[in-house]
Amino acid sequence: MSAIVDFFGIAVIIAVVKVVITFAALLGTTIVVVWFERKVIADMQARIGPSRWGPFGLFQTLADGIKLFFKEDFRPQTADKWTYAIAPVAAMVPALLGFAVIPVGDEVTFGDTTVGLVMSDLNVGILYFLAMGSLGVYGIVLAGWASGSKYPLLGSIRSTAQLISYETAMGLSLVPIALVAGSLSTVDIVTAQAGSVGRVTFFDGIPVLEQISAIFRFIPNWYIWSQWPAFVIFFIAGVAETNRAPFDLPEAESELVAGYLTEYAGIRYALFFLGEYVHVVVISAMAVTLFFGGWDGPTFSFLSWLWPVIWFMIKTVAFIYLFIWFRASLPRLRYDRLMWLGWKRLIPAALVWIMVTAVVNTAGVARGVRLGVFIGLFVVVMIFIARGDPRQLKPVSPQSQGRATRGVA
Amino acid sequence: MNLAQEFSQPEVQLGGIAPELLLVGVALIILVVDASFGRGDNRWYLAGLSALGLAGAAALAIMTWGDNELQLSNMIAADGLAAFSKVSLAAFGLLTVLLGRDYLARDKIEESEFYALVLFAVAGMMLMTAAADLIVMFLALETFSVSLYVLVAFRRASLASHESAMKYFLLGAFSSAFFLLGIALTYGAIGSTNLYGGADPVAEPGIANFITGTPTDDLSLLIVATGFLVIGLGFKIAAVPFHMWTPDAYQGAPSPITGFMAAGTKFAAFAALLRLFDASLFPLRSEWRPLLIVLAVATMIAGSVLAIVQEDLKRLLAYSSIAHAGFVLTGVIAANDRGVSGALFYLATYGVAVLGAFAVISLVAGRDEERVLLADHRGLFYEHPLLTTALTLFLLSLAGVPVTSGFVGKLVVFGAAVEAGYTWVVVVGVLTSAIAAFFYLKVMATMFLQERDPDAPALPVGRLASGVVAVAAVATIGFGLAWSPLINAAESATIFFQSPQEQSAPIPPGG
Amino acid sequence: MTEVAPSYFLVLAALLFSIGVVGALTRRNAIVIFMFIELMLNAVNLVFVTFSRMWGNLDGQVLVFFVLVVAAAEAVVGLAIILLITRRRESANVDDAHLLRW
Amino acid sequence: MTIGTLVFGVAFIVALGSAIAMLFARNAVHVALFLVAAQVALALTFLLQGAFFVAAVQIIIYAGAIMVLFLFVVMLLGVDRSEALVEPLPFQRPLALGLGALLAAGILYLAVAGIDAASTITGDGSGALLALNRDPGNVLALARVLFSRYLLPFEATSALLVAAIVGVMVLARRVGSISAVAPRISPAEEREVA
Amino acid sequence: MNDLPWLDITIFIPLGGAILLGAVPKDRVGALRTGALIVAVAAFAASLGILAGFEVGEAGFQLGSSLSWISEWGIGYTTGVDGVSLWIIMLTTFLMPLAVLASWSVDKQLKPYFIFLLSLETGMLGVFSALDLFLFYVFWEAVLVPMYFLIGLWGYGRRVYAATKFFLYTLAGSLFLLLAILYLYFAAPGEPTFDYRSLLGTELAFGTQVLLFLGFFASFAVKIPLVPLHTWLPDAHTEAPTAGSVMLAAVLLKMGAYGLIRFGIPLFPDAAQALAPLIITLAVIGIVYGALIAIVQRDIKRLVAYSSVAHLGFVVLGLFVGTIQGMSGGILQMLNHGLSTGALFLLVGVLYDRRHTRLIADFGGLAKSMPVYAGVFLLVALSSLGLPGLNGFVGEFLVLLGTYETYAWWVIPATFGIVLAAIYLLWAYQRVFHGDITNEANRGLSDFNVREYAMILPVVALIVFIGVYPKPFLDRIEPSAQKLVSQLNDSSVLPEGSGVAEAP
Repeated sequence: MSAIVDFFGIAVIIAVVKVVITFAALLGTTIVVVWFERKVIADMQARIGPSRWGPFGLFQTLADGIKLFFKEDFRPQTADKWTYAIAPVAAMVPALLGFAVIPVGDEVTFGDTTVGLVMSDLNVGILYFLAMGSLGVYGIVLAGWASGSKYPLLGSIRSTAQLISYETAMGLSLVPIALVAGSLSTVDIVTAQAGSVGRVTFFDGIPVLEQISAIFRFIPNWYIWSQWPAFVIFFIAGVAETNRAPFDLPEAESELVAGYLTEYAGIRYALFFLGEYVHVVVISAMAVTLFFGGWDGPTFSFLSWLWPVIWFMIKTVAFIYLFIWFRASLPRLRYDRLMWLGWKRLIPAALVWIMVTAVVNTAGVARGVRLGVFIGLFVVVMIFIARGDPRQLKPVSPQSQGRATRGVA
Repeated sequence: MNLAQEFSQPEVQLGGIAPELLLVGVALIILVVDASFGRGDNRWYLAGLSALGLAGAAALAIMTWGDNELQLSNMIAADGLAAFSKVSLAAFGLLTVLLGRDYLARDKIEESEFYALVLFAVAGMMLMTAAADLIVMFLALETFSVSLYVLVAFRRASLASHESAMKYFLLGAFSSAFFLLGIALTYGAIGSTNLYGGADPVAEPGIANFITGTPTDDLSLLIVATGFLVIGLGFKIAAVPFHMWTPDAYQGAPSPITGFMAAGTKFAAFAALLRLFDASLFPLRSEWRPLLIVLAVATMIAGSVLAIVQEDLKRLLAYSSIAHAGFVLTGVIAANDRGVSGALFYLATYGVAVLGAFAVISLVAGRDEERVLLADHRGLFYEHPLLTTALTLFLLSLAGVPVTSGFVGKLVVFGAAVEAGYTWVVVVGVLTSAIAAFFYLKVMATMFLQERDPDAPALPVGRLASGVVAVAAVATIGFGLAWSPLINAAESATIFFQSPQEQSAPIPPGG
Repeated sequence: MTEVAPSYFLVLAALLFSIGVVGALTRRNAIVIFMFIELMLNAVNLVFVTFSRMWGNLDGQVLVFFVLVVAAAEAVVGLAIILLITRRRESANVDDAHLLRW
Repeated sequence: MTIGTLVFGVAFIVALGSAIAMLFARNAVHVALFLVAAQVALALTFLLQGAFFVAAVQIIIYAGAIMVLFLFVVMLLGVDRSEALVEPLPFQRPLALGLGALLAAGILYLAVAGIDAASTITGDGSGALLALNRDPGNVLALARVLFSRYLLPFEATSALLVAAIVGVMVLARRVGSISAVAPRISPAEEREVA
Repeated sequence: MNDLPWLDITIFIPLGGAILLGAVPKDRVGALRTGALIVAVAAFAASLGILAGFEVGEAGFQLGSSLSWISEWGIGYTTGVDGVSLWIIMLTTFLMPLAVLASWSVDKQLKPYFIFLLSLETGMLGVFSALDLFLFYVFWEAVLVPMYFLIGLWGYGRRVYAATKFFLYTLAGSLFLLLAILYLYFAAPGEPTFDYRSLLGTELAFGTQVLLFLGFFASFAVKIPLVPLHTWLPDAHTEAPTAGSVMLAAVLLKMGAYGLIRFGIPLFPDAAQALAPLIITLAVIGIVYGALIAIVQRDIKRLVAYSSVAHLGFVVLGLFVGTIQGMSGGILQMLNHGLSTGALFLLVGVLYDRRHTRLIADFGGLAKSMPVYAGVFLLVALSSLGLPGLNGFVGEFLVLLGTYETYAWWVIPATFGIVLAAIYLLWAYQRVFHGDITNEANRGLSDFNVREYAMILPVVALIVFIGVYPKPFLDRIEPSAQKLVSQLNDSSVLPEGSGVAEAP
């Protein structure tokens, strides 16, 4: 053992241990999440849901997994052999890797070694997360193309366009966070959210607002308060990136059979399935980290290192619940509406919001001006977001079709 | 944590890039105006707006005349070279816009983006001429290249236009990669990409190049980098063997854009070449001169010889533009004041002449450019004596016959090369000029000495286009007779080029 | 940082660049040619990063950033042109683009 | 043999292998995939040399956006699933290979020679870069350089991008809908047909 | 009266007239013709001012003017006239009205025709009077364009081919001229200038001199034309319209010889001396070769064209033998050739107007239908072959005399050339004019009309006058010739030991 420690150094050993534990936990969580989703949806639809295997049907997912694992491997004749095989892995791995920069808790000290409860505190953490998100596209794109049949291809073309569009919005929505936190490191961002709203100096010196702001002293200083538009954009884009309802067009079963999944079965299908749920967990965890203070929460002296983890998990589960809730209640978007939302609403809104944040946080600009800009742009953004699609208001006549499509084409 | 507290803001002087800023601004205004107002039939105001913007940019460039400093963290040179180039480029842009207006109206092509892209391209070219850092040079190059890729494909009904855009694009991107490698190796050699080594050339004229700031004598990596930079810029100036894109791109592009490419791209790339070699790398001239000489000789010969067999007038002028790149290169090789000012003069007058020529060609070509073959110009003289005379004038200028500006340009660059001791290069230049005269003559012979095809449709001659032709013709003759103003202006562009000691001493042959 | 000497990185970059050149010259599909050009740009990026490490300044990394922007801009325009032509020709093969010959 | 060397070895093999595989892959999609692999491997080499920001951006922009765009176009076209490797110009391929080999040899030599030249100047600047990466951190240090010295190039990219966007808008517009000119065959094309 | 700058006025009258003609509507044929004639005559009248103002016995340049044009480059508008150029200028202005008269038969595109013709005159006059090398080059090239169009647009048969050939030959040559001028410009010490008189004393290494001389020579030899650079000439002369042929033969060919006299010899005397044997050889070859080829021609115009090659050989021979007789004879022979060959082309033009053919075989017995024409033709032919008492004799005799002093053996083939000239001219005369009328089409041909008389008589008069009384001409030529010969002979640097070209 010590020889190994000598060779690699203690840091490497700790890293390996962290990787193993995190991924094991993540996979375990995912399995639970699948069960969780079925249960919650069943509940919302006044059904019972899985109930045969284990307590509350908890082992149902495991059973499904075993079934899929032993199912006959199947590959269509027209499929592109290697790409077809790589695609599920390509879908799964980036999703898993994305979790590497998410801090699940504060530091833990063993003897003289201090270990942060994050796999890797990269100073480009947010960018890493985005990078993994953008690599996640490949799984779907390749799956659709490699299957060698129409519906999967259509699904993956849809998916490509969708993911590129919403990735942009997501990236832009994270810029204000980096601006206010002054760092791209997720740990720094969580640390910056410690304390309470009272520490936000924005209203200082403004007579009435300063008193009112005192009321918020007990509310944690999470970015959700000051950055909620960014959160809205981030979360919508996140849902779109996971290809889940209401953005599940790539696998829209009523239009494309099962989209890029049509030709997949058995263990390969399981990998896609798993990847999607891992993605859900990662997006939820990221939302928690960036906007809801991460592990931040009241701690107690008993097992003090564990409390942050528990807070983190609770918050994450809340978001997973939100995902499931969406799926249960929202109808699927039409494809042009999807593009419209992404390009004409989310991206402009995100851009405006970056400007707002930048102005508000610039030193040297008079506070009155900053406040004015803040309120003014806020109103603009609200009106902007609230406006519907103008094209819906007027009926499209055959003559004006050429003009009307110009905007999209 | 507030970033601004630890961050020293750079000093922002906008004087040097004011023309570019204005052009980009006008381009954006055009796009907004286009998007906001309906799509009327007669949208003269877009052309007017761009013309105003270009004129304004020229005015702003003239206002910086006499400045001689590096601005914006040494990224931009506000000097004579930049000012001269910007005024010339604005003039090219102006002619292109006016010509384009008639062209687009005739071919019924949607136009607003045309003007915006031309403005972007001019802005990019201007920035390239002013770039004092390789990365600025590269970004500027890409800005105008990207605009031109699209402009080449602007004849949307024509497959040939698209094909030429594709070839232009692929080879352009290919050459960019080489240029980038050159930048990377330069950075590796000297730790920076700045052409002036970050030094203030006005305060210390002796170190107005980036080599002297280098703490080493081993410049081998820099020399290699130079080679790659030459490849990259060689594509843009269409020097042999990097010329393959030129005929295709010139042939397929809309004629106004072809003229603009011939005039503007060449000017911008050569201005960069002059700044790079005759200023920054001047101390290394014995290393790069052989390279450029080989390039120049090959370019002159290949351009002239290949042009002879062309049947398509646009293609013919494309090869002729290759040959001209070789002629200008002799000025670069000379690497003296006269060479630099001569090259600038050459490029400015060549640009005007070639724009005029393509103006006539676009008029003769008719709708969808159906008549661009040499044979389509048979007996043109008897139908349109004035147009034909103008085209003859441009061709004579390109051939370098006295009393036209082209002659003066050749005289000056050849003279500079003789002065620098490269007479044999000039001998090649003279021989190839004679070869080149043959195909210009062929065109003239076709227009004057053959019978008009009775089936040829009548040419509607637009007012703006004929104005462009007239202006170009007057300029071609005018600068051929009284060239001192222009050449003096070009000479003021050489301030940045040499340290005072080198200016006084004659340069020994062979560097 | 790593103990691997910079020259190894430069060797890798050189090989990649050369492969890019060869590919761009030998392949016939426009999109594939373009991809090899992208490979060349990537190799240049590696050169920048390596020299940045050698000089101990960040200029090289900043330059990579600019290269990326340029690559993106070129990619959209280039792909649009290729798309345009391929939709009419039903082929992205460069040799099929033969209207222009000297 | 350390972790760094190991990672470099992997990156080297993957990058080079993918690049070579690109040369021989017939299918455009496969070429793209190999390119993605090479790019990811290159991102690793960036990381090894302390360029964290650039590594991340390399993956986001190149692998995540540009290459997806390539794939998108290949899929959208749906033609040329596999490229004919028959050479219309028989001499071109060996010529290109020879040229490439020459270039490779040249650059290789230079890379090694250049290293010597440069390392006599400053030695390995890794130390300075490490210090920068530690304080104030790679991203912050990069931002300072970018927004001070490279402010103008940074702003120039905006012009470049707008030009590209406008260009793509133009190119993407349908031929028939706006232009009254019906697509017709030009004289040059007619000759070609005949 | 005499303080007016007659030279510059003469140069620019035709150009001004051409511009004025541009304003005349193109269907006013009569106005165009008369206008052109008036302009040409006005130029001739102005040139008489030069003749009047010219001081006899003065070797230097006279009547010139000097203006700064592009001062930064040392380029000026400098003109002047001396014994060499005086008679060629006079010849030009004298022949131009006749050329206009010969153009009456031109029927298409009359306006551009006269514009080109008149601007051609300005170019030629400029060439002969420019004393600034840059200005000289500008005029030199400016001659090219109108001539190109005159041949190409209004010529006969293979006119496009002929015009292109003419243009390319001349341009290729003149580019070397430009190169040499540039080199000289930079090589000359002191303030850079293109001024001929300032450059005159420039000391150059022998090798450089040779190279520069060859540069000048390349251009001039094409124009003269010396064998083997003559191949453009028969085509251009044959296909050109009558006025074009006249101007080509009478004036344009002189530009080459004039260039040698004015620039080649004085600027590079050592090189000229060293290369003289070579050039003389070429000249003699030209004399014999031109004459031999002329004999076998079937086309009268082509025959005359080849005779030009032979005659210009005489001129060059005279210039380079290095004696005063040779030099004066050469210069006078330039004038003579201009008159006699010009007259021959005018005459052939008259014939062509009537019969639209130039083939000797198509004629025969013309003396019966056109007796006056036949007589004039004979006179001119005799002048051309150098019959004593006519102008040709004076020049050729002086040349042979001069040659005998220095290159005695070369007199033999040169004399042989004269004999051959007699053969081809008289044989052609015999075939065309003597005997019976073999072709019925020739029977009803009319003799000269008034216009044609006006056109041919002045030339005939001058031919006879020079033959009888050459003194006024030689008086004005000799001082300059003397100066030239001394320059050629008293060269300071000897060829030995400095054979390697050196960069400046």
